[in-house]
Amino acid sequence: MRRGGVGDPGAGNPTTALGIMGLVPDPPGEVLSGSVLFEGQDLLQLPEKNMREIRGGKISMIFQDPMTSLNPVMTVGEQIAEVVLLHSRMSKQEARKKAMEMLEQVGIPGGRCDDYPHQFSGGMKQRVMIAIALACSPELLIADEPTTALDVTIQAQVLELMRNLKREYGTSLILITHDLGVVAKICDKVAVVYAGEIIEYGTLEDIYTDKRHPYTIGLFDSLPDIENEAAELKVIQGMVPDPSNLPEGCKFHPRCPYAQEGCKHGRVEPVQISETHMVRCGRFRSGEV
Amino acid sequence: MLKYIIKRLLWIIPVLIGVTVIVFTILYFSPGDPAYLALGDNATPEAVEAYRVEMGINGTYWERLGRTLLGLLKGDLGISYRSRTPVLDELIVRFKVTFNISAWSIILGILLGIFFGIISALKQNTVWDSLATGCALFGISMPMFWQGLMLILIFSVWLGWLPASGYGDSWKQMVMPVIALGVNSSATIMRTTRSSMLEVMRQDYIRTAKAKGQSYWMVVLRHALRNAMIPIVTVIGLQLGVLLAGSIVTEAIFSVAGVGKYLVDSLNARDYAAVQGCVLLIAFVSAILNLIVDVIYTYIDPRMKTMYESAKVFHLPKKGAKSSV
Amino acid sequence: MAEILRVEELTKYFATKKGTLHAVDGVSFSVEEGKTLGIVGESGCGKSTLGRVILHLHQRTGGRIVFQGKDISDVTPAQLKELRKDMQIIFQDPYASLNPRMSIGEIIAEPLKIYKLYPSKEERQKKVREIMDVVGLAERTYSLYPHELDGGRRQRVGIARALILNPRLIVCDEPVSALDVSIQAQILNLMMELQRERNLTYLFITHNLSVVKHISDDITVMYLGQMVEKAGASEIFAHQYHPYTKALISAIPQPKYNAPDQQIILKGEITSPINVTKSCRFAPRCIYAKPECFEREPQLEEISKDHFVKCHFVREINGL
Amino acid sequence: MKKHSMLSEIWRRFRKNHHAVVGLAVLVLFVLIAVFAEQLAPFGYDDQDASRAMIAPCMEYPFGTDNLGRDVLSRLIYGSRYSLSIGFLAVGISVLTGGFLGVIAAYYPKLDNIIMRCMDLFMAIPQMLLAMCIVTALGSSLFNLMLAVGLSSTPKFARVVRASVLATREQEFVEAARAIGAGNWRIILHHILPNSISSLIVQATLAMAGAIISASALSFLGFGIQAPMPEWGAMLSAGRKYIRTQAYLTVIPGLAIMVVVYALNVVGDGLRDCLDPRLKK
Repeated sequence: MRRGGVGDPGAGNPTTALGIMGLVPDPPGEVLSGSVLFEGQDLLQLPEKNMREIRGGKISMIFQDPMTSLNPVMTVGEQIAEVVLLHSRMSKQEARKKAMEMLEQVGIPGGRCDDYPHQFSGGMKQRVMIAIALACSPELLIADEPTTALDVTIQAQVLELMRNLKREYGTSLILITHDLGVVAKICDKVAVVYAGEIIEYGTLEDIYTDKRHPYTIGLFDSLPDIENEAAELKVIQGMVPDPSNLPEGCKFHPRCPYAQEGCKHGRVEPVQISETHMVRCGRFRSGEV
Repeated sequence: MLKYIIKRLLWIIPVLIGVTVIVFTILYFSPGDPAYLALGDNATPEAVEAYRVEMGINGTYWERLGRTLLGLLKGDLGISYRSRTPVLDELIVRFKVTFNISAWSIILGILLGIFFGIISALKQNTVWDSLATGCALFGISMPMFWQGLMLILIFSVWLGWLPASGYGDSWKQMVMPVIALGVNSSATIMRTTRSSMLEVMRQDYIRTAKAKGQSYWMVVLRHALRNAMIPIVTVIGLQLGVLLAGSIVTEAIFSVAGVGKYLVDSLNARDYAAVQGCVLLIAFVSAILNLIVDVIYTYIDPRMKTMYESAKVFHLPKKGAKSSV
Repeated sequence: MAEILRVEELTKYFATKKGTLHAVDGVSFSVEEGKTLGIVGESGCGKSTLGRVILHLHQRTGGRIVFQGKDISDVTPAQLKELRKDMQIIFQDPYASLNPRMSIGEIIAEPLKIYKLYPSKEERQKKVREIMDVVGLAERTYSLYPHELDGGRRQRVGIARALILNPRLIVCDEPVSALDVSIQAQILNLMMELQRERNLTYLFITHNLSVVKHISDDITVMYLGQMVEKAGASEIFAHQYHPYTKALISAIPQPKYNAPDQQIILKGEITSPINVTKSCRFAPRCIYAKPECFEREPQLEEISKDHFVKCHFVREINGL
Repeated sequence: MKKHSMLSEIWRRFRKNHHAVVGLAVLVLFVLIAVFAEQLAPFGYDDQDASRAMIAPCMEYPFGTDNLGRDVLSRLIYGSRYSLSIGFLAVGISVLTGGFLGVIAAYYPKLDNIIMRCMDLFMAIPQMLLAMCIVTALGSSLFNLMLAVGLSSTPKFARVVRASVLATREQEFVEAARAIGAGNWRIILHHILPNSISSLIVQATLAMAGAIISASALSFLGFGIQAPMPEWGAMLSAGRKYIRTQAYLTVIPGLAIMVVVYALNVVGDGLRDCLDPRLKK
């Protein structure tokens, strides 16, 4: 299963990912309530020690900025071998061999195992991150804007690589991005996040051909279309809200063209509009649309 | 790498020449004539001239400067006006003392500084942190000479545990000078360690290490500490110079016959050859120590190695030369 | 329509430790007044340097720049100052391009002070408020500082600063790539509106192909300091002839369900044009590369009307 | 009004740091003491009276009297003038000379190498040593001491300023200023200096602490201010002989130095925290 989380930066999706991994910086952040079920286990209830076994072993992560996500004073080989040693019974030599294998897998000559991160380009570093993430054949891979910092042609290479490896390793993927194009290329299901809430969730087809939430619609409309000419781009009015000062009621109502009095108060519950498609918008609850 | 070290060693030569010129010039224009100081005000002009020739301080500024530099190239630091013995011999004896004390001090400083720095950073905003940072602030605010006197007051005058002065008769004589010098450095090293650790712990690669499932202490030791060491090593390098200068004060307080005390006495006696020798020795030792620190750098930070191998020797690596592209 | 800017064989080399970096190497084009030329390329292709060389923010190494019919390749400092009234720039990073120690009003008014255009403070303030209104900045932001504004508003400040001298040409260096998707559209609309109202000419530098298509009349694709393809905006999206352009356009992920997957995945990495040899610079990554490509540098060739391509085998590859 | 809001913003952040505020209050207190020394001191700084020599601290002489019967409190009060003025003026000298050389080096690449290599030479001599040599050459007086301490840290400031100017010069807003036709001096004065000044202020505050310590150390070693001037380091040095019997003669002047230096360090740290652009959001 592949799921894409879409939303403007600050919409809260990277924090969700860190929450799953139990990596929310504390202080200032703390997960207040809720549960994260992974293979039937609630990760939030799991003691730190067990959580460590899951991290990097069963669930691993790729971060947005490959430039800063690798330790500058360790060779890439050491950094891949580290995760292998942590989650398997391999010896150091075996781990090193595995590290070289992983490098080859992501398209880097294994001989570069003893090089340091600063000797690689951005795209290569992201490949190394992927090698680290996949080294223990995890069941779930969380990728947080994995290609945002890369050039288009390099992005295409990395996405292709991720897609192939995912198939090969049978890994589920949660992809967090603001790029609707990347989602369309790689995901099966999509959750659109706004101000910390999933406001629309469904299959790729649901979201791309039958979008319902005004924010989702606005998001698609504000993209310049490569195939059609439009004189003026449609815009979502206003700004992304400050996460520490969210509006009451529907979080989107100050920017929503359809906002009514009822949107300003109370919690908006999600509405299931088809078997696979969920929307969190007051207009669907009242059966207006 | 070897090429880089050789280049740096060669660079020490012009530095020493430059330092000689600076110190020589400053001292040349100092008031007080060493010849009259040595022979008394009533000395005959002939005796003064003879003394000057003997000490090599006759002639014009340029002649004397030339002679000093030539001597330097031959490894001759001149003759002490007071004792009429070669300055170099005097210095070698005394340098051993100073080196001994300084070495113990920096070891003390590094151990205390790094240990408390790490504790303080990891326990940020706790009582331990406030306590450690508070102590460090006191440490850097205490004048070293006062600290030395307070040690004497407490440990010799009141408690009578340690001798107040001297060197070489017992290890007890070393304790207070080492503490006086070391505590000061440890305060500076502690502050740097703390801020560097805090900075490093915020980095993305620490998050990566945690995401691998690495335990907290392994993340700290394997990933954070080595990165945090980069600025710490710089500060330790700077502290070595500070320490050599600090020995001037401590040696004066504890009556240790080291380079520092020799320098102060020589300055007071207008024994300029000896002063010049001391300054040169200290500059030379600092340069060598800095080189060692820079070499250690490349082991900690592989980026530096790449830079050294391609960079021109005069480029100061620590400042991170920014290209204009 | 009158030509406002022409650039001939413009080059800019930087001396680096590793050798000479050919940041811009023999670029020629011309732009007509009131039009937008999009300059597209990936990091290190020299597109930002090109913009800065035209504005004399970098000294050029060779070539000619003709602006409003005058050769401005070599100018005295005084001439340059006059010239800058007519040529302005909008920067990529609205956080870094505004002095954090100056208020919005001061930032926008600075050009007026430098050119002593409105000596009285009242007039100057009036002018600043006028331009703030034009770019959609609220009155109250006048005395705020940059860090008190969000990215979109800061970029409006950057635009206001560029517009206040009434320039003819504006170099836009990735003006929307640091902004959120929903804010991007607001700024692009503003820029297009301003262009229509004031007959501005834009040199729009970006790596984002969908943005550039939206705003440009003509598009130039650059690779490692050289132009590899140049054509009208719709033409280039309809027919790409250069293998790099093909890959670049196919690499844009389409935000569409079941978009046909015909991506060309390039091999290798983007390098930097240091110590270049006489060859096609794209050859090491090109799927069609032949030995000849490594030996001889191709020339820019007009394949169809106003459509230029720099490739030895453009006809073979495209079956022309 | 606009500059005001910037300062008030800094003050608002500074105020949150209670240590720093206390440090600032202590500094202000010492400045007031120095200014009103004549009014505050119960005795003159050189009122010798053999009949009251070596009186331990008591009600009448809160800090006791020294071997010549001079009131230590009064001497401390007058002494604050020396320490503070040395700290302030010595750093002033190094900021001006170092700042000038640093800006020139950063802005004129041709001079950069020459200036910075010279600074390297001076840096090769430990600061304290250099200051001692300079004082020896010039002769010991208050002004010469300031000059020696100030000049000996010129290279450090030249480096700090150069690095900071170079870093600021690379920023896009400086390029933006050039694009609107601003000249070199306008860029330096309006764009670069205001943005590198904060690190300079922090450095200067911390350097002031260092200068006070260096100056008192020089006096302590006999290279600085001479008797009967009540410089704190010199007082300490004079009291040292009596450490076994009249410890207060060494403890008290040392404490005074430490309090001032501590306050400067705390204020410097506080300033760094509130001027740090990384904290700006």
